Amino acid sequence: MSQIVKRHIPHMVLVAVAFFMAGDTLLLEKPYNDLASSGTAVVSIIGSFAVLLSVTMLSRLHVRRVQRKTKVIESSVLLICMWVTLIWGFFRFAFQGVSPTKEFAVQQVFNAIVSPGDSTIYSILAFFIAAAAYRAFRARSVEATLLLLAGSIVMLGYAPVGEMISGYIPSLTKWIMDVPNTAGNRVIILSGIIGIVALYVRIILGYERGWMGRGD
Amino acid sequence: MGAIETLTILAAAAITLALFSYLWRENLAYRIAEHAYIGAACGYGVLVAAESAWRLLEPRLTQGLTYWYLTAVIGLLYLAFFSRNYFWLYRYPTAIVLGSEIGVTVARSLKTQFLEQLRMTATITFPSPFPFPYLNSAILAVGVICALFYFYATMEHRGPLKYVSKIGIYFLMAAFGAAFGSTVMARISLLIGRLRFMYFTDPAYYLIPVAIALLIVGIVLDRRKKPETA
Amino acid sequence: MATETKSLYAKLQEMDVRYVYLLMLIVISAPVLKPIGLPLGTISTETTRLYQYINNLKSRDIIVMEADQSPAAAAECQPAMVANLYHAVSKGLRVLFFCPRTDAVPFVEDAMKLVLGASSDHPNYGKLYVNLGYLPQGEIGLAGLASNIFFTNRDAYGNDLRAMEFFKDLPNKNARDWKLIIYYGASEADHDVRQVTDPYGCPTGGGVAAVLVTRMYPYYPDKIIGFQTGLRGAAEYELLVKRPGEAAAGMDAQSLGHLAIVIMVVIGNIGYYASRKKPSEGE
Amino acid sequence: MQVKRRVYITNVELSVRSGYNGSLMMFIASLIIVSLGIFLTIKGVLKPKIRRLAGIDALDEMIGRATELGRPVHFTVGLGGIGNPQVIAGLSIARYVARRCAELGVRFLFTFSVPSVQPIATDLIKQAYVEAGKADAFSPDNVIWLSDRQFAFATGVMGLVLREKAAANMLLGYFAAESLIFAEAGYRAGAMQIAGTTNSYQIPFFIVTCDYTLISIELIYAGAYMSQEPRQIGTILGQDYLILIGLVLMGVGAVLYGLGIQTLTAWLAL
Repeated sequence: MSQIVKRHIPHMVLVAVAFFMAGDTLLLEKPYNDLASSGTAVVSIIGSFAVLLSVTMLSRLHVRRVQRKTKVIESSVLLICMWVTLIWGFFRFAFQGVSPTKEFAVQQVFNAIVSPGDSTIYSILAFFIAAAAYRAFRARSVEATLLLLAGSIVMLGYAPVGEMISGYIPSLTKWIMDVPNTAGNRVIILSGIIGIVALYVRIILGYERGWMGRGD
Repeated sequence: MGAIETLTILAAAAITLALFSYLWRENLAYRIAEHAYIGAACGYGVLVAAESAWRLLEPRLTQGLTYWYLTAVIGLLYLAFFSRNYFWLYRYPTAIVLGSEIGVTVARSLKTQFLEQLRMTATITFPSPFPFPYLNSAILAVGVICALFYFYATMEHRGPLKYVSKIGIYFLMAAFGAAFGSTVMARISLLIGRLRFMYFTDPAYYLIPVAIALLIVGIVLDRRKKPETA
Repeated sequence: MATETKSLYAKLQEMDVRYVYLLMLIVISAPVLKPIGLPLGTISTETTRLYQYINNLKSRDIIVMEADQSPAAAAECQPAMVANLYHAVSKGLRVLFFCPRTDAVPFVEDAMKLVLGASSDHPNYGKLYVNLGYLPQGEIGLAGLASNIFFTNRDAYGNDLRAMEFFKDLPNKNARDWKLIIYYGASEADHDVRQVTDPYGCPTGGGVAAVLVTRMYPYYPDKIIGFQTGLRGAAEYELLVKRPGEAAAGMDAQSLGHLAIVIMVVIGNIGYYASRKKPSEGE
Repeated sequence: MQVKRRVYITNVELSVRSGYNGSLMMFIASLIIVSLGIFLTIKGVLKPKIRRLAGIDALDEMIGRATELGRPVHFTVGLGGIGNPQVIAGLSIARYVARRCAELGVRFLFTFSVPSVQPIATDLIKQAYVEAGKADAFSPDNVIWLSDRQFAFATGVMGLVLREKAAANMLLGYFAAESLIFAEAGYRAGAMQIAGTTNSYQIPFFIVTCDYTLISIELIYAGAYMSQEPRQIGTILGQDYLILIGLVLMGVGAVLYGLGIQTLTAWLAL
């Protein structure tokens, strides 16, 4: 009995939902498509509840750190930044109907911390990529040499300086992008979808149980 | 410009510098900025998620479709995870989310990512200035076929097949090199954007010294502390 | 045993990455502070094709701009959006904006203010330009918009779409009326091809982060008619519409940065070969 | 304008979305083909031998090194939610790694970005500890949600890997621009690294910076490869049949197209 409720019914729910949504993409029947479009709304609503779990776990982790007096400053900064934003934004949204994306204080937090954080971490990549290129672009084998050559030519080809070095670099770049690059990317796309189909069949048939967590 | 805006820009500059300080080494200023960033991003993210879920739910509830409250009930099943005996209830929302993803992705991707890709490989001719467009199409088709064969898993790649998969991996590597090169461009553009902010934003130029001072304080504090155990 | 040259090569091999970081900072900062003004060179086919496509559209044709740039990616995509909008405005096209992510909303405002001088209070707003604002649920939202142009009912400022002149003379009220959808952002443009190009035949264009271009080529030129490659593509487009802006100014730093990396790669390889050959000769 | 094509299934009439006829057939066909692969393997008709995946074979070595150094193992599935196939593939590898870590007494740190991964991951890792007989060594604090915002997550991982001095850094799942941030942090922490994703424009960074890389499909079938169960191996056989179909369609299609016969290519666009 317990096995049925714990394992088999969730699995059947998964299979039913999967075929239902696949049918919506492929078929054109008005009432069916309308039902499926409500279905996607249901899924989005359900999915967003998982955040409760994670906020609880994250808060618990950092409250414990503060209690144990390890990394007190960092953890309290995190808790304050999270809960002040959350409580104020939620209060304004739930009781005064102000959308969090338009709420002044929440927007200031966004502009002062989140947005510069995003762009800084993104731009730190410029340093990392230079270091990775310097460290790892070595002509060790034919494969590595091809990687290195294609990378360097494309790099030069995209910057105005490439054309100043040699008139052939831009057209060589274009050829690399048009032919080997298209081929390589197409294969990654193709092989990805083939693997994914096989994985999904595995899930539908119930062999892959990673998504169910523990064994019982 | 109001005091709050100035303060915002000061905070933004401080966060930028503190996060950049990671490049030198992991330090207290970085850790504080990191935790502030994670905290604020979580708070903001949860608010946005809550709002968009409510925007989906609200119009249905105002129409009197009260059974839509069931979605909230199913969503709350995630919290059963904290229970010792009923933890398995979380599998129901998971099954619904995963199932819908499977259905949507597979059916759509089979067209765009499988059939259309096959067709375009077989037919493409380039709108480009190169001589021999058909030669390039042929090279492309050979490349795709060889590289796809590289992923054929249940057969040893021996004899002539070894060369096929070798050619395939060469094409893949050239593609990866191209991706690397073009990404370098992307990253440098972003850095340019960030440096512009640091150099040219209105109050930033006189606030930067303040931010640098904060950073130095952070580093000094960090130096005075004993190195942490792993 | 350890000669002077060998230790230099070995040093080059094991150089602290922080020197690389410092070099990059200097090389990129210098031209940002003091531009050199290198010429841009040949304009790529991808950008030209997009330009020509937009240039051949008739006045009042509809193009849709999908702003998906996060604050992080905006440095690359925003200049392209501004340049395209400028071109569309000068051609008298109708432009419909929407954003699949919340933090892209301000960038649409910025672009409209920069090009038109005003956003919702511009006299042609509602006639030629409509901003739908945030469209939730990503791909599913786009599918909804493509099948029914009144999907959201209201624009970003709460005005009723059905009352707007913009939508008066549309025959199909779906993506068949669109002439082009341009994606600005740093994730895959596959979903536009899936939801708009394949079902409705409206081609896709792009002003994408350069990371993404390799992913655009498998669909180019059939589904994606042309695109701008990051900041360089934007600079090219600025040149085509004769309106030099932010992107053109960034290309100097781009050039020096790339050159520095390539030189470092070359030095690294020389070091690698030199330090590898030495022991084998000794044996 | 919309051309409706009709499909008759007994007496139910269904209209297929225009342009999706090929997909419908391919959808049904791929289900049948993969099932065929499984059937043939379970019945023992074919005994497919899977090509070695160097990265997966090296997992034990990486965990062993972490044991010797007394430093933790870090594993992340990246940005994807539970609906993402790459995350599911990553989780089935995580289960194995967690069990080995529990057996050898190495700390196992797991990070993820989308909250829906939380219950599954915690449960899975707990179970792995139970299987290793070390149930009390499991701490839910080692399964860490950092943020669902891409770069906040990346900052968190970057800090964590360097602070904890991870000896092995395993990046198996869905990654976008933060791939290089993780790999670079792992390098600076002196970790051995393995990475895998199907995201074509992030693979180059993994190839350049990591010791082992699982490219695209290799990540997806790694779980089946490790399990060695015939029915899981069977799906690999099935997926190879799909590859074979792709190869044949492309090859024949290109030759026919070159000869001026466009029937097959037109049929693919159906």
